[in-house]
Amino acid sequence: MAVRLQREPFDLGAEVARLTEGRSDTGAVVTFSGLCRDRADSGARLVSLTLEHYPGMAEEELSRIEAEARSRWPIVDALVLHRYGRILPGEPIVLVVTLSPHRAAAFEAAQFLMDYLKTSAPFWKSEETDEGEAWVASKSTDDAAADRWRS
Amino acid sequence: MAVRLQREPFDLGAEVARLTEGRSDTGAVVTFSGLCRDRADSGARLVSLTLEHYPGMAEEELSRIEAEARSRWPIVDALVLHRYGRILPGEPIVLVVTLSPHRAAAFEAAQFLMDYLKTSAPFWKSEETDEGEAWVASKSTDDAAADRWRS
Amino acid sequence: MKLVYFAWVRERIGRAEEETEAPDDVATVGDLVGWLRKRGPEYESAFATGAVVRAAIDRRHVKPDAAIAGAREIAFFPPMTGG
Amino acid sequence: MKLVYFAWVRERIGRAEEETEAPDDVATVGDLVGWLRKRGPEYESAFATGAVVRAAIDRRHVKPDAAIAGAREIAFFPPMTGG
Repeated sequence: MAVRLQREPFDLGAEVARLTEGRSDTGAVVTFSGLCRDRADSGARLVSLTLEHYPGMAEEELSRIEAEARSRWPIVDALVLHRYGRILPGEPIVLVVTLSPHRAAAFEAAQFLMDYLKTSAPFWKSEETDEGEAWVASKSTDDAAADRWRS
Repeated sequence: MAVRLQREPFDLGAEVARLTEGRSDTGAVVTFSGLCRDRADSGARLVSLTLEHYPGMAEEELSRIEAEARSRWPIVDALVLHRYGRILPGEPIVLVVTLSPHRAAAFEAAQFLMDYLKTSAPFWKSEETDEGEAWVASKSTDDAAADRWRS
Repeated sequence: MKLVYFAWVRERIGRAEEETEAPDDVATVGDLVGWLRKRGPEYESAFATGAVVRAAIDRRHVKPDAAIAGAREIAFFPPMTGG
Repeated sequence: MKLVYFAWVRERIGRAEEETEAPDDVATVGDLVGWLRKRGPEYESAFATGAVVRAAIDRRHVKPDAAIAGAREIAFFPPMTGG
Protein backbone atom coordinates (compact mmCIF):
# COMPACT_ATOMS: atom_id res chain seq x y z
CA MET A 1 0.00 0.00 0.00
CA ALA A 2 1.44 3.34 -0.94
CA VAL A 3 0.57 6.99 -1.33
CA ARG A 4 2.82 9.27 -3.33
CA LEU A 5 2.93 12.96 -4.21
CA GLN A 6 5.18 14.15 -6.97
CA ARG A 7 5.72 17.03 -9.34
CA GLU A 8 6.80 14.88 -12.30
CA PRO A 9 4.54 12.94 -14.69
CA PHE A 10 4.25 9.21 -13.93
CA ASP A 11 4.35 6.12 -16.08
CA LEU A 12 1.25 3.91 -15.77
CA GLY A 13 2.92 0.75 -17.11
CA ALA A 14 5.95 1.09 -14.82
CA GLU A 15 3.78 1.70 -11.74
CA VAL A 16 1.57 -1.32 -12.41
CA ALA A 17 4.58 -3.51 -13.25
CA ARG A 18 6.16 -2.58 -9.90
CA LEU A 19 2.97 -3.53 -8.04
CA THR A 20 2.35 -6.84 -9.82
CA GLU A 21 5.94 -8.04 -10.22
CA GLY A 22 6.70 -11.35 -8.56
CA ARG A 23 3.17 -11.91 -7.30
CA SER A 24 0.62 -14.32 -8.74
CA ASP A 25 -2.12 -14.14 -6.09
CA THR A 26 -3.85 -11.25 -7.84
CA GLY A 27 -6.62 -11.94 -10.32
CA ALA A 28 -7.63 -8.35 -10.93
CA VAL A 29 -5.84 -5.03 -11.40
CA VAL A 30 -7.88 -1.86 -11.92
CA THR A 31 -6.27 1.47 -12.73
CA PHE A 32 -7.75 4.93 -12.97
CA SER A 33 -5.76 7.71 -14.61
CA GLY A 34 -7.05 11.25 -14.47
CA LEU A 35 -5.72 13.30 -17.37
CA CYS A 36 -5.55 17.04 -17.91
CA ARG A 37 -8.10 18.00 -20.58
CA ASP A 38 -7.59 20.72 -23.18
CA ARG A 39 -10.71 22.65 -22.18
CA ALA A 40 -11.29 24.66 -19.02
CA ASP A 41 -14.62 24.33 -17.19
CA SER A 42 -15.63 27.57 -18.94
CA GLY A 43 -15.09 25.95 -22.33
CA ALA A 44 -12.03 28.10 -23.07
CA ARG A 45 -8.89 26.44 -24.39
CA LEU A 46 -6.71 25.37 -21.48
CA VAL A 47 -3.05 26.44 -21.45
CA SER A 48 -2.15 24.68 -18.20
CA LEU A 49 -3.40 23.52 -14.82
CA THR A 50 -1.64 24.36 -11.58
CA LEU A 51 -2.28 22.11 -8.63
CA GLU A 52 -1.79 23.54 -5.16
CA HIS A 53 -1.78 21.14 -2.22
CA TYR A 54 -1.50 21.18 1.57
CA PRO A 55 1.86 19.51 2.20
CA GLY A 56 1.65 17.01 5.01
CA MET A 57 -2.14 16.87 5.14
CA ALA A 58 -2.35 15.73 1.50
CA GLU A 59 -0.25 12.62 2.22
CA GLU A 60 -2.05 11.97 5.50
CA GLU A 61 -5.52 12.34 4.00
CA LEU A 62 -4.69 10.06 1.05
CA SER A 63 -3.35 7.48 3.52
CA ARG A 64 -6.56 7.69 5.54
CA ILE A 65 -8.65 7.19 2.39
CA GLU A 66 -6.51 4.23 1.39
CA ALA A 67 -6.81 2.65 4.84
CA GLU A 68 -10.58 3.04 4.61
CA ALA A 69 -10.63 1.30 1.20
CA ARG A 70 -8.50 -1.52 2.59
CA SER A 71 -10.90 -2.02 5.48
CA ARG A 72 -13.88 -2.28 3.12
CA TRP A 73 -12.52 -4.48 0.31
CA PRO A 74 -10.05 -7.40 0.06
CA ILE A 75 -7.27 -5.39 -1.52
CA VAL A 76 -3.85 -7.06 -1.71
CA ASP A 77 -2.11 -3.85 -2.75
CA ALA A 78 -2.94 -0.34 -3.87
CA LEU A 79 -1.30 2.86 -5.02
CA VAL A 80 -2.57 6.43 -4.91
CA LEU A 81 -0.34 8.87 -6.76
CA HIS A 82 -1.14 12.56 -7.12
CA ARG A 83 0.83 15.25 -8.91
CA TYR A 84 1.15 18.88 -7.91
CA GLY A 85 2.55 21.94 -9.66
CA ARG A 86 2.08 22.81 -13.32
CA ILE A 87 0.39 20.26 -15.60
CA LEU A 88 -0.16 20.51 -19.34
CA PRO A 89 -3.15 19.26 -21.40
CA GLY A 90 -2.84 15.53 -22.07
CA GLU A 91 -0.62 14.94 -19.05
CA PRO A 92 -1.68 12.68 -16.18
CA ILE A 93 -2.76 14.26 -12.87
CA VAL A 94 -3.71 11.34 -10.67
CA LEU A 95 -3.33 7.55 -10.65
CA VAL A 96 -5.16 4.99 -8.56
CA VAL A 97 -4.29 1.29 -8.80
CA THR A 98 -6.00 -1.53 -6.91
CA LEU A 99 -5.03 -5.21 -6.84
CA SER A 100 -7.46 -7.83 -5.60
CA PRO A 101 -8.21 -11.51 -6.09
CA HIS A 102 -11.66 -10.42 -7.36
CA ARG A 103 -12.60 -7.96 -10.04
CA ALA A 104 -15.65 -6.45 -8.30
CA ALA A 105 -13.52 -5.53 -5.28
CA ALA A 106 -10.77 -4.04 -7.44
CA PHE A 107 -13.30 -1.92 -9.38
CA GLU A 108 -15.23 -0.74 -6.33
CA ALA A 109 -12.14 0.10 -4.29
CA ALA A 110 -10.68 2.14 -7.18
CA GLN A 111 -13.95 4.06 -7.59
CA PHE A 112 -14.16 4.66 -3.86
CA LEU A 113 -10.57 5.94 -3.74
CA MET A 114 -11.24 8.37 -6.59
CA ASP A 115 -14.59 9.57 -5.21
CA TYR A 116 -13.13 10.25 -1.77
CA LEU A 117 -9.91 11.71 -3.10
CA LYS A 118 -11.88 14.21 -5.19
CA THR A 119 -13.81 15.56 -2.22
CA SER A 120 -11.43 15.18 0.71
CA ALA A 121 -7.80 15.26 -0.43
CA PRO A 122 -6.50 18.84 -0.04
CA PHE A 123 -5.67 19.76 -3.63
CA TRP A 124 -6.88 22.79 -5.57
CA LYS A 125 -6.77 23.31 -9.32
CA SER A 126 -6.20 26.64 -10.99
CA GLU A 127 -6.84 26.84 -14.74
CA GLU A 128 -4.81 29.06 -17.03
CA THR A 129 -6.62 29.92 -20.27
CA ASP A 130 -6.33 32.66 -22.89
CA GLU A 131 -8.73 34.61 -20.67
CA GLY A 132 -6.54 34.43 -17.58
CA GLU A 133 -6.25 32.26 -14.47
CA ALA A 134 -9.16 31.01 -12.39
CA TRP A 135 -9.69 28.58 -9.53
CA VAL A 136 -11.75 25.54 -10.47
CA ALA A 137 -15.09 25.37 -8.65
CA SER A 138 -15.91 22.15 -6.84
CA LYS A 139 -18.59 19.99 -8.41
CA SER A 140 -21.76 18.86 -6.68
CA THR A 141 -21.54 15.62 -8.71
CA ASP A 142 -18.28 14.87 -6.90
CA ASP A 143 -19.96 15.32 -3.52
CA ALA A 144 -22.77 13.04 -4.65
CA ALA A 145 -20.27 10.42 -5.84
CA ALA A 146 -18.54 10.44 -2.45
CA ASP A 147 -21.84 10.41 -0.57
CA ARG A 148 -22.96 7.11 -2.06
CA TRP A 149 -20.28 5.26 -0.05
CA ARG A 150 -21.67 6.55 3.26
CA SER A 151 -24.08 4.04 4.74
CA MET B 1 -12.56 1.29 -30.70
CA ALA B 2 -10.81 -2.00 -31.04
CA VAL B 3 -11.07 -5.66 -30.18
CA ARG B 4 -8.01 -7.87 -30.34
CA LEU B 5 -7.24 -11.55 -29.85
CA GLN B 6 -3.66 -12.67 -29.45
CA ARG B 7 -1.55 -15.51 -28.17
CA GLU B 8 1.25 -13.31 -26.79
CA PRO B 9 1.25 -11.41 -23.49
CA PHE B 10 0.45 -7.71 -23.78
CA ASP B 11 1.94 -4.58 -22.29
CA LEU B 12 -0.53 -2.45 -20.34
CA GLY B 13 1.52 0.75 -20.52
CA ALA B 14 2.08 0.47 -24.26
CA GLU B 15 -1.61 -0.22 -24.96
CA VAL B 16 -2.78 2.76 -22.91
CA ALA B 17 -0.09 5.02 -24.39
CA ARG B 18 -1.28 4.10 -27.88
CA LEU B 19 -4.90 4.96 -26.98
CA THR B 20 -4.16 8.26 -25.25
CA GLU B 21 -1.35 9.55 -27.46
CA GLY B 22 -2.04 12.84 -29.16
CA ARG B 23 -5.43 13.33 -27.58
CA SER B 24 -6.30 15.69 -24.75
CA ASP B 25 -10.11 15.41 -24.71
CA THR B 26 -10.07 12.50 -22.27
CA GLY B 27 -10.31 13.16 -18.57
CA ALA B 28 -10.53 9.55 -17.45
CA VAL B 29 -8.84 6.29 -18.40
CA VAL B 30 -9.86 3.08 -16.63
CA THR B 31 -8.08 -0.21 -17.20
CA PHE B 32 -8.90 -3.71 -16.02
CA SER B 33 -6.26 -6.42 -16.27
CA GLY B 34 -7.20 -9.99 -15.51
CA LEU B 35 -4.17 -11.99 -14.38
CA CYS B 36 -3.60 -15.73 -14.16
CA ARG B 37 -3.52 -16.70 -10.49
CA ASP B 38 -1.27 -19.39 -9.02
CA ARG B 39 -4.16 -21.42 -7.58
CA ALA B 40 -6.73 -23.48 -9.45
CA ASP B 41 -10.38 -23.24 -8.42
CA SER B 42 -9.81 -26.49 -6.51
CA GLY B 43 -7.10 -24.80 -4.44
CA ALA B 44 -4.35 -26.90 -6.09
CA ARG B 45 -1.21 -25.14 -7.30
CA LEU B 46 -1.71 -24.05 -10.91
CA VAL B 47 0.89 -25.03 -13.49
CA SER B 48 -0.79 -23.28 -16.43
CA LEU B 49 -4.08 -22.18 -17.95
CA THR B 50 -5.06 -23.00 -21.51
CA LEU B 51 -7.64 -20.78 -23.15
CA GLU B 52 -9.69 -22.23 -25.99
CA HIS B 53 -11.79 -19.85 -28.06
CA TYR B 54 -14.25 -19.92 -30.95
CA PRO B 55 -12.33 -18.17 -33.76
CA GLY B 56 -14.52 -15.69 -35.59
CA MET B 57 -17.29 -15.64 -33.02
CA ALA B 58 -14.93 -14.49 -30.25
CA GLU B 59 -14.01 -11.34 -32.19
CA GLU B 60 -17.61 -10.74 -33.28
CA GLU B 61 -19.03 -11.18 -29.79
CA LEU B 62 -16.41 -8.87 -28.24
CA SER B 63 -17.24 -6.27 -30.91
CA ARG B 64 -20.95 -6.59 -30.09
CA ILE B 65 -20.24 -6.11 -26.37
CA GLU B 66 -18.08 -3.09 -27.13
CA ALA B 67 -20.75 -1.53 -29.37
CA GLU B 68 -23.27 -2.01 -26.57
CA ALA B 69 -20.96 -0.26 -24.08
CA ARG B 70 -20.46 2.58 -26.54
CA SER B 71 -24.22 3.01 -26.92
CA ARG B 72 -24.70 3.23 -23.16
CA TRP B 73 -21.81 5.48 -22.07
CA PRO B 74 -19.96 8.48 -23.60
CA ILE B 75 -16.81 6.53 -24.43
CA VAL B 76 -14.29 8.28 -26.68
CA ASP B 77 -12.24 5.12 -27.19
CA ALA B 78 -11.97 1.60 -25.84
CA LEU B 79 -9.91 -1.55 -26.19
CA VAL B 80 -10.82 -5.15 -25.42
CA LEU B 81 -7.86 -7.51 -25.69
CA HIS B 82 -8.11 -11.22 -24.90
CA ARG B 83 -5.39 -13.85 -25.04
CA TYR B 84 -5.77 -17.48 -26.02
CA GLY B 85 -3.48 -20.51 -25.79
CA ARG B 86 -1.23 -21.36 -22.84
CA ILE B 87 -0.90 -18.82 -20.03
CA LEU B 88 1.34 -19.05 -16.97
CA PRO B 89 0.62 -17.85 -13.39
CA GLY B 90 1.23 -14.12 -13.06
CA GLU B 91 0.69 -13.51 -16.78
CA PRO B 92 -2.14 -11.28 -18.05
CA ILE B 93 -5.20 -12.90 -19.67
CA VAL B 94 -7.47 -10.03 -20.57
CA LEU B 95 -7.31 -6.24 -20.80
CA VAL B 96 -10.14 -3.74 -20.99
CA VAL B 97 -9.43 -0.01 -21.39
CA THR B 98 -12.04 2.75 -21.51
CA LEU B 99 -11.48 6.44 -22.22
CA SER B 100 -14.13 9.00 -21.37
CA PRO B 101 -14.41 12.67 -20.45
CA HIS B 102 -15.95 11.51 -17.16
CA ARG B 103 -14.69 9.04 -14.60
CA ALA B 104 -18.04 7.46 -13.72
CA ALA B 105 -18.64 6.56 -17.38
CA ALA B 106 -15.12 5.15 -17.77
CA PHE B 107 -15.52 3.00 -14.63
CA GLU B 108 -19.00 1.74 -15.47
CA ALA B 109 -18.21 0.95 -19.09
CA ALA B 110 -15.11 -1.03 -18.07
CA GLN B 111 -17.11 -3.03 -15.52
CA PHE B 112 -19.86 -3.65 -18.03
CA LEU B 113 -17.35 -4.86 -20.65
CA MET B 114 -15.78 -7.29 -18.18
CA ASP B 115 -19.10 -8.58 -16.82
CA TYR B 116 -20.46 -9.24 -20.31
CA LEU B 117 -17.20 -10.60 -21.65
CA LYS B 118 -17.08 -13.13 -18.78
CA THR B 119 -20.51 -14.56 -19.57
CA SER B 120 -20.86 -14.16 -23.32
CA ALA B 121 -17.47 -14.15 -25.07
CA PRO B 122 -16.74 -17.69 -26.30
CA PHE B 123 -13.61 -18.55 -24.32
CA TRP B 124 -13.06 -21.62 -22.13
CA LYS B 125 -10.34 -22.10 -19.53
CA SER B 126 -8.69 -25.39 -18.77
CA GLU B 127 -6.51 -25.59 -15.65
CA GLU B 128 -3.40 -27.72 -15.45
CA THR B 129 -2.41 -28.61 -11.87
CA ASP B 130 -0.28 -31.31 -10.24
CA GLU B 131 -3.50 -33.35 -10.18
CA GLY B 132 -4.11 -33.15 -13.93
CA GLU B 133 -6.14 -31.01 -16.32
CA ALA B 134 -9.71 -29.84 -15.76
CA TRP B 135 -12.15 -27.43 -17.41
CA VAL B 136 -13.02 -24.44 -15.25
CA ALA B 137 -16.69 -24.37 -14.22
CA SER B 138 -18.62 -21.18 -14.90
CA LYS B 139 -19.48 -19.07 -11.85
CA SER B 140 -22.98 -18.03 -10.87
CA THR B 141 -21.46 -14.79 -9.52
CA ASP B 142 -20.43 -13.96 -13.09
CA ASP B 143 -24.00 -14.48 -14.32
CA ALA B 144 -25.26 -12.25 -11.52
CA ALA B 145 -22.70 -9.58 -12.40
CA ALA B 146 -23.84 -9.55 -16.03
CA ASP B 147 -27.52 -9.62 -15.06
CA ARG B 148 -27.33 -6.33 -13.16
CA TRP B 149 -26.86 -4.44 -16.46
CA ARG B 150 -30.16 -5.76 -17.85
CA SER B 151 -32.94 -3.33 -17.16
CA MET C 1 -24.92 -27.72 -42.07
CA LYS C 2 -21.67 -27.54 -40.14
CA LEU C 3 -21.59 -28.43 -36.44
CA VAL C 4 -18.70 -27.18 -34.30
CA TYR C 5 -17.88 -28.15 -30.73
CA PHE C 6 -15.73 -26.53 -28.05
CA ALA C 7 -14.11 -27.38 -24.70
CA TRP C 8 -15.58 -30.44 -22.95
CA VAL C 9 -18.39 -30.76 -25.50
CA ARG C 10 -15.68 -31.22 -28.14
CA GLU C 11 -13.79 -33.67 -25.95
CA ARG C 12 -16.84 -35.82 -25.20
CA ILE C 13 -17.98 -35.97 -28.81
CA GLY C 14 -14.42 -36.66 -29.88
CA ARG C 15 -14.23 -34.18 -32.74
CA ALA C 16 -14.09 -30.41 -33.27
CA GLU C 17 -16.51 -30.24 -36.22
CA GLU C 18 -18.57 -32.22 -38.66
CA GLU C 19 -20.97 -31.79 -41.57
CA THR C 20 -24.46 -33.14 -41.01
CA GLU C 21 -28.00 -33.04 -42.40
CA ALA C 22 -30.78 -33.38 -39.86
CA PRO C 23 -34.22 -34.77 -40.79
CA ASP C 24 -36.95 -32.26 -41.70
CA ASP C 25 -38.74 -32.61 -38.36
CA VAL C 26 -35.66 -31.25 -36.56
CA ALA C 27 -36.72 -27.59 -36.49
CA THR C 28 -35.02 -26.03 -33.44
CA VAL C 29 -31.70 -26.18 -31.63
CA GLY C 30 -33.46 -28.21 -28.93
CA ASP C 31 -34.73 -30.68 -31.57
CA LEU C 32 -31.20 -30.95 -32.96
CA VAL C 33 -29.77 -31.80 -29.52
CA GLY C 34 -32.43 -34.48 -29.07
CA TRP C 35 -31.63 -35.95 -32.48
CA LEU C 36 -27.84 -35.86 -31.88
CA ARG C 37 -28.20 -37.65 -28.51
CA LYS C 38 -29.59 -40.69 -30.32
CA ARG C 39 -26.57 -40.93 -32.61
CA GLY C 40 -24.27 -42.54 -30.05
CA PRO C 41 -22.89 -42.59 -26.51
CA GLU C 42 -20.43 -39.77 -27.23
CA TYR C 43 -23.31 -37.42 -28.08
CA GLU C 44 -25.38 -38.80 -25.22
CA SER C 45 -22.49 -37.97 -22.87
CA ALA C 46 -21.99 -34.47 -24.27
CA PHE C 47 -25.69 -33.55 -24.17
CA ALA C 48 -26.70 -35.61 -21.10
CA THR C 49 -29.59 -34.32 -19.05
CA GLY C 50 -28.14 -31.91 -16.50
CA ALA C 51 -25.17 -31.03 -18.65
CA VAL C 52 -25.43 -27.33 -19.45
CA VAL C 53 -24.64 -26.85 -23.13
CA ARG C 54 -24.96 -23.50 -24.89
CA ALA C 55 -25.49 -22.99 -28.61
CA ALA C 56 -24.71 -20.41 -31.28
CA ILE C 57 -26.08 -20.18 -34.82
CA ASP C 58 -23.77 -18.49 -37.29
CA ARG C 59 -21.70 -17.07 -34.43
CA ARG C 60 -24.56 -15.62 -32.40
CA HIS C 61 -25.80 -16.99 -29.09
CA VAL C 62 -29.23 -18.63 -29.31
CA LYS C 63 -31.72 -20.34 -26.99
CA PRO C 64 -32.92 -23.95 -27.44
CA ASP C 65 -36.12 -22.76 -29.18
CA ALA C 66 -34.18 -21.01 -31.97
CA ALA C 67 -35.04 -22.26 -35.47
CA ILE C 68 -32.16 -23.87 -37.35
CA ALA C 69 -33.56 -23.37 -40.86
CA GLY C 70 -30.97 -21.65 -43.03
CA ALA C 71 -28.15 -22.06 -40.47
CA ARG C 72 -24.69 -22.55 -41.97
CA GLU C 73 -22.82 -23.22 -38.71
CA ILE C 74 -24.21 -24.37 -35.38
CA ALA C 75 -21.89 -24.42 -32.37
CA PHE C 76 -22.26 -26.23 -29.06
CA PHE C 77 -20.14 -25.39 -26.03
CA PRO C 78 -20.17 -25.16 -22.23
CA PRO C 79 -20.95 -21.89 -20.43
CA MET C 80 -18.15 -19.44 -21.13
CA THR C 81 -15.26 -19.06 -18.69
CA GLY C 82 -13.04 -16.44 -20.30
CA GLY C 83 -11.90 -13.12 -18.93
CA MET D 1 -1.54 28.90 17.01
CA LYS D 2 -0.56 28.76 13.36
CA LEU D 3 -3.13 29.59 10.68
CA VAL D 4 -2.54 28.37 7.11
CA TYR D 5 -4.49 29.31 3.99
CA PHE D 6 -4.78 27.72 0.56
CA ALA D 7 -6.00 28.56 -2.96
CA TRP D 8 -8.34 31.57 -3.14
CA VAL D 9 -8.56 31.84 0.64
CA ARG D 10 -4.79 32.40 0.63
CA GLU D 11 -5.04 34.88 -2.24
CA ARG D 12 -7.80 36.92 -0.64
CA ILE D 13 -6.08 37.10 2.75
CA GLY D 14 -2.81 37.87 1.02
CA ARG D 15 -0.59 35.45 2.93
CA ALA D 16 -0.05 31.69 3.19
CA GLU D 17 0.30 31.49 6.96
CA GLU D 18 0.49 33.48 10.17
CA GLU D 19 0.82 33.04 13.92
CA THR D 20 -2.09 34.31 15.98
CA GLU D 21 -3.65 34.14 19.43
CA ALA D 22 -7.43 34.36 19.57
CA PRO D 23 -9.26 35.68 22.65
CA ASP D 24 -10.51 33.15 25.18
CA ASP D 25 -14.13 33.41 24.05
CA VAL D 26 -13.17 32.08 20.60
CA ALA D 27 -13.87 28.41 21.26
CA THR D 28 -14.74 26.84 17.91
CA VAL D 29 -13.66 27.04 14.28
CA GLY D 30 -16.85 28.99 13.60
CA ASP D 31 -15.98 31.46 16.39
CA LEU D 32 -12.50 31.83 14.90
CA VAL D 33 -13.90 32.65 11.48
CA GLY D 34 -16.18 35.28 13.04
CA TRP D 35 -13.26 36.81 14.90
CA LEU D 36 -10.98 36.81 11.82
CA ARG D 37 -13.64 38.56 9.70
CA LYS D 38 -13.44 41.56 11.98
CA ARG D 39 -9.69 41.90 11.49
CA GLY D 40 -9.88 43.53 8.06
CA PRO D 41 -11.38 43.57 4.58
CA GLU D 42 -9.03 40.81 3.33
CA TYR D 43 -10.45 38.41 5.96
CA GLU D 44 -13.96 39.71 5.37
CA SER D 45 -13.52 38.92 1.67
CA ALA D 46 -12.11 35.43 2.29
CA PHE D 47 -14.78 34.45 4.81
CA ALA D 48 -17.69 36.43 3.35
CA THR D 49 -21.18 35.09 3.92
CA GLY D 50 -21.86 32.69 1.08
CA ALA D 51 -18.20 31.84 0.50
CA VAL D 52 -17.75 28.16 1.24
CA VAL D 53 -14.59 27.75 3.28
CA ARG D 54 -13.50 24.43 4.76
CA ALA D 55 -11.26 23.96 7.77
CA ALA D 56 -8.77 21.44 9.12
CA ILE D 57 -7.27 21.23 12.60
CA ASP D 58 -3.85 19.64 12.74
CA ARG D 59 -4.34 18.22 9.24
CA ARG D 60 -7.76 16.67 9.77
CA HIS D 61 -11.00 17.97 8.28
CA VAL D 62 -13.32 19.54 10.85
CA LYS D 63 -16.76 21.16 10.95
CA PRO D 64 -17.40 24.74 12.15
CA ASP D 65 -18.43 23.49 15.61
CA ALA D 66 -15.04 21.82 16.24
CA ALA D 67 -13.23 23.10 19.35
CA ILE D 68 -9.91 24.81 18.67
CA ALA D 69 -8.44 24.32 22.17
CA GLY D 70 -5.03 22.67 21.88
CA ALA D 71 -4.82 23.12 18.10
CA ARG D 72 -1.31 23.69 16.74
CA GLU D 73 -2.28 24.38 13.12
CA ILE D 74 -5.64 25.46 11.73
CA ALA D 75 -6.09 25.52 7.94
CA PHE D 76 -8.71 27.28 5.86
CA PHE D 77 -9.30 26.46 2.20
CA PRO D 78 -11.99 26.19 -0.51
CA PRO D 79 -13.73 22.88 -1.25
CA MET D 80 -11.17 20.47 -2.72
CA THR D 81 -10.80 20.15 -6.50
CA GLY D 82 -8.02 17.59 -6.90
CA GLY D 83 -8.12 14.28 -8.72
